[in-house]
Amino acid sequence: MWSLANITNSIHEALNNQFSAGWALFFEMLMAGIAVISLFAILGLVLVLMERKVSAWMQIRLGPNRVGPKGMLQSFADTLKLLVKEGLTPGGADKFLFNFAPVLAIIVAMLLMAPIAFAKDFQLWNLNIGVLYVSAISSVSVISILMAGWASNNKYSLMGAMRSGAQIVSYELSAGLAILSVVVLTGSLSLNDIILSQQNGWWIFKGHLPVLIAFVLFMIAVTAETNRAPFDLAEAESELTAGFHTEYSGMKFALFFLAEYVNVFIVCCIGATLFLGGWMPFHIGNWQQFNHIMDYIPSSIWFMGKTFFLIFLIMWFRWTFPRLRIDQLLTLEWKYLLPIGMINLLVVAAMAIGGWHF
Amino acid sequence: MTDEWLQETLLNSFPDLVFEPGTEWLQVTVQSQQWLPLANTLRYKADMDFDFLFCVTCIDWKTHLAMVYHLRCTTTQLHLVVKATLNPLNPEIDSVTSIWKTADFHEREVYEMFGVNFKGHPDLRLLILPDGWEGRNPLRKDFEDPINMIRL
Amino acid sequence: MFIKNYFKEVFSAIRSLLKGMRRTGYYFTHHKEIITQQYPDNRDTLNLPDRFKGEVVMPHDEKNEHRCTGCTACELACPNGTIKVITKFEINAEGKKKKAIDKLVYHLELCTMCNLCIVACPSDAIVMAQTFEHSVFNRSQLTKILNNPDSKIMEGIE
Amino acid sequence: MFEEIGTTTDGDLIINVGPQHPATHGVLHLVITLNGETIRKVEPHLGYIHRSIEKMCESLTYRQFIYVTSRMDYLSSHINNHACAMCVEKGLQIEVPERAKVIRILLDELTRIASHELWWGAMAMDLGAFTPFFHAFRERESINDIMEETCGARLTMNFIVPGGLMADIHPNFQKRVKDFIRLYKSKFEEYNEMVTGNVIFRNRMEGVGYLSKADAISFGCTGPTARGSGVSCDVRKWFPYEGYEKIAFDEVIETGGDSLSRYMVRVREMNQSIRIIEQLIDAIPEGEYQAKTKAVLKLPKGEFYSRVETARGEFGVYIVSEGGTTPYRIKFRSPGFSNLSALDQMARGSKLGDLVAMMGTLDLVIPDIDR
Repeated sequence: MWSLANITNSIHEALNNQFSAGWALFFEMLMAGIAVISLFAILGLVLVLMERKVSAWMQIRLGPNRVGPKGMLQSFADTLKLLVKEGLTPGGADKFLFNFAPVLAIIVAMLLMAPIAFAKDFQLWNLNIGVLYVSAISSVSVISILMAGWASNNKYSLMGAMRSGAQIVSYELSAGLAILSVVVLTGSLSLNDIILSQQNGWWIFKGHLPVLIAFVLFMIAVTAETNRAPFDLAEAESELTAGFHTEYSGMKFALFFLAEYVNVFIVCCIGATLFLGGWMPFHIGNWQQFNHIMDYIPSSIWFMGKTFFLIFLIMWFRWTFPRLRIDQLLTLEWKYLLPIGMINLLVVAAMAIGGWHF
Repeated sequence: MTDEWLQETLLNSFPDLVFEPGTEWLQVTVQSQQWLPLANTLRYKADMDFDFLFCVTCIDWKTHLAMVYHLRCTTTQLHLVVKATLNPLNPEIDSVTSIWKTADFHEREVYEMFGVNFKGHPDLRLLILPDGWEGRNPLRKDFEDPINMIRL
Repeated sequence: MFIKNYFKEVFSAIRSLLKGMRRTGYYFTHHKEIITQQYPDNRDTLNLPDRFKGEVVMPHDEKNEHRCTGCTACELACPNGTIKVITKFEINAEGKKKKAIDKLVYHLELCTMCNLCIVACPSDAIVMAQTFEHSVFNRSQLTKILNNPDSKIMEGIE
Repeated sequence: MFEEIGTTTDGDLIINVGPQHPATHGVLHLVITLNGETIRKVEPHLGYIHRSIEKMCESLTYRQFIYVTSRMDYLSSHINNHACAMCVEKGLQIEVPERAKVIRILLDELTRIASHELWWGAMAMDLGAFTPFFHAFRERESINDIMEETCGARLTMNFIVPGGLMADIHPNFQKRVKDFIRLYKSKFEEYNEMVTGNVIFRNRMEGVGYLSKADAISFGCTGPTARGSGVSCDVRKWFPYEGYEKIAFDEVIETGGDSLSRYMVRVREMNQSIRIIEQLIDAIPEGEYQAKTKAVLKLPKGEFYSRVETARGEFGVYIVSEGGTTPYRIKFRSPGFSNLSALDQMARGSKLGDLVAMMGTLDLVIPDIDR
């Protein structure tokens, strides 16, 4: 199997030969940091362009097509515009919190990158409690939103933040239950183990209907958790103008914007890892010939393909559905998703004990 | 239920009413003090039931102001136009907000545009004109805006 | 019964959502349905209907003659004071004094394209042009004089 | 109005929605008292684009004042012009030629569909679905193209003059209208799939913004707003003008009184308008498009009231004439003004998100309210 481990290992060895162990670790961390930041920049550009194109085509429009070939450089132009814009701070705002909130949003998004395996043996931190880590850290993002809403000294922002708080706290439960069903089947919290357990088929195919239901629940819950339509109540353009980031402009706004897209990317990474096998190629049981052909496609392409498919799904939701109302949003979670998720988890647990999955 | 029947019935209870002949809809002029009792009769008296007040306005005749109420009954589709003459210096008439809720906005509009004081209106404030607008009433004939007036 | 209704509700809800997604998915894959007009690029092929009310112009023939008698019917018909007719007296071949227009001033910035002046004109001297790109850098450029310099009235127009 | 303090003594939050707000479709200013997410009170502040058209019209002649009314309810500008022309014709007792009448109705109904299309898109957008807006504009644009070809303008047509029309219809008119009907019918299913049948949409609309029949009448609501509450008030049915009595169409009435009923009335009304157009498009009588009128119109002394059914409700023109060339006093009874006054009653006790849905179903056009 084709692997990126050779490259990372050779870098590791070269650094260890050159420097002492401490310095080598420092340089490795530096490189990882640079890699994550540049991934952020690329993701921002690509996802914004993708969203604009997807929305345009669904809305029988052309979308950006002026800047660069087929409008590919449109997001660069947007970024440039946001960079040169003045970042205003409203008069009555709590200056420290107001300026810190977008940074916190980005930090949370960055932290979430750590345990994700982007390809075979290509992972920043092979954490043995990866799943727990992800669901713990992703809850912190609500703090940045609350912080932004409170510090803006704007009623719309405050209402948006409050809505977002209620929403994220509730939907964490469904997302957690959906993730748990895969954890129960695998018996491990490590993302790496979960991927390896899908060697002979992805969970979404192996796990029968219960895992499919868990997958649907997961997608709904993460759409809500990332404040995307139809659950974009925190921003609710027609009600709250722009919700928690009403008062933000320039680069501070861009950071929120970027954090939103990166969060979407990360939750789709998790979804792809848990249900669609991460970087694992499409394998059918023990059919060796077929599995070998699939292995020729690099693992990073498998991973990105799955992730972007899920991102497209989320964008598809956004450009099709109207927004829910706040009480309906909570009703959906507590009356529908949570009971379904709980019963589903029981079924999955029974399935795991009985070994009824493939 | 014809205009003649309406005219007769109204004259029975309000002998002071003056009916104008030869108009599309029955037109009646009422003393401003009698407007509220008349309105109550028109709205609540059986067979009459003028429940739809579709137009409230005022006309500045320079010598006097005239309130004009267009009424319709949504069951018989009978129309009635009620006019009330007001003194231009201190125009006052009873509010009919309690009878027709639509009068709320319409009377506020007339209040600011013509300066008519509606007695018993629950919330007689400026609706269209900006806060702090004083005195002059834009739709009166003597109003002149030196800045924005278009004259041909 | 309750359970049955619950599931029926959930399934019909999901079905209605999928219907909507099918429709947007259809448009996502069928780019022929796109209706965007790429405006500044398609200037050459852009056909405005001949009745389009763009601005008031006064057509002149090749001899630099127009049909305006200076009767001010358009000025009177205009609701905004957009048109101003400035007349002068000309002495014609027979030595008679005759009224003619000096300038027909047209304020495009005031015009609402209501077409009343065109309807009012008894000699069809002014028409609506199909231009629509009226933006200029200076407001004074919107005040136009419709008759060409040194233009004359056509023979036989009274 | 602009107090520093944003709360009442009860601790309720006071929020200014508008005059610059994405959901108000213009410069409507609502001062909302909120308790959490629940609305306690809605208080409209108007006048941000008040141009005092009634005062302006007092200095315009009877030919000139018609164009101004296009600027009131700009989405049904043709219908507004129609009402004004009818009022002048009533005063002068001009008999409008049959051909002009039929063309007027055709253009009226096209305008109504165009207005409802825009409303449909904007309504979906208020609820957070952006895509239907563009799909609605596809159909609306083809109506605008028809208007542009015949009337010379896309929005503020000013195609009607007292006594008939400014010009005859364009030779392509009938063909293009038939093309439009085909397009509309092929796309109508999409409206159901994307918005009307959507479970989120239905849940947002059902039982929200209830307006009882008695309240609808008392607040002077007209048009789809009142018909959604079960009030039969279509001017075209009750007081037919220009030959509506000869045309077969149904007055759309829903009895729910909630936002969904008002929504359904409008959507079904589009189909009725298509039905009217289909009946008339091949039956435009030959003849003059304009009656002979004097160059200077002078209305006799008296008062004249005429009304039409615009896309938003009953639009009335009340002219008081002193016998001169200009009206002495003119009053426009705009449907939006009365419909808006019912908003407070509807909104109390519902959620902030519902307010947007209610404003959407009232189909407010702010210049129509402010005049």
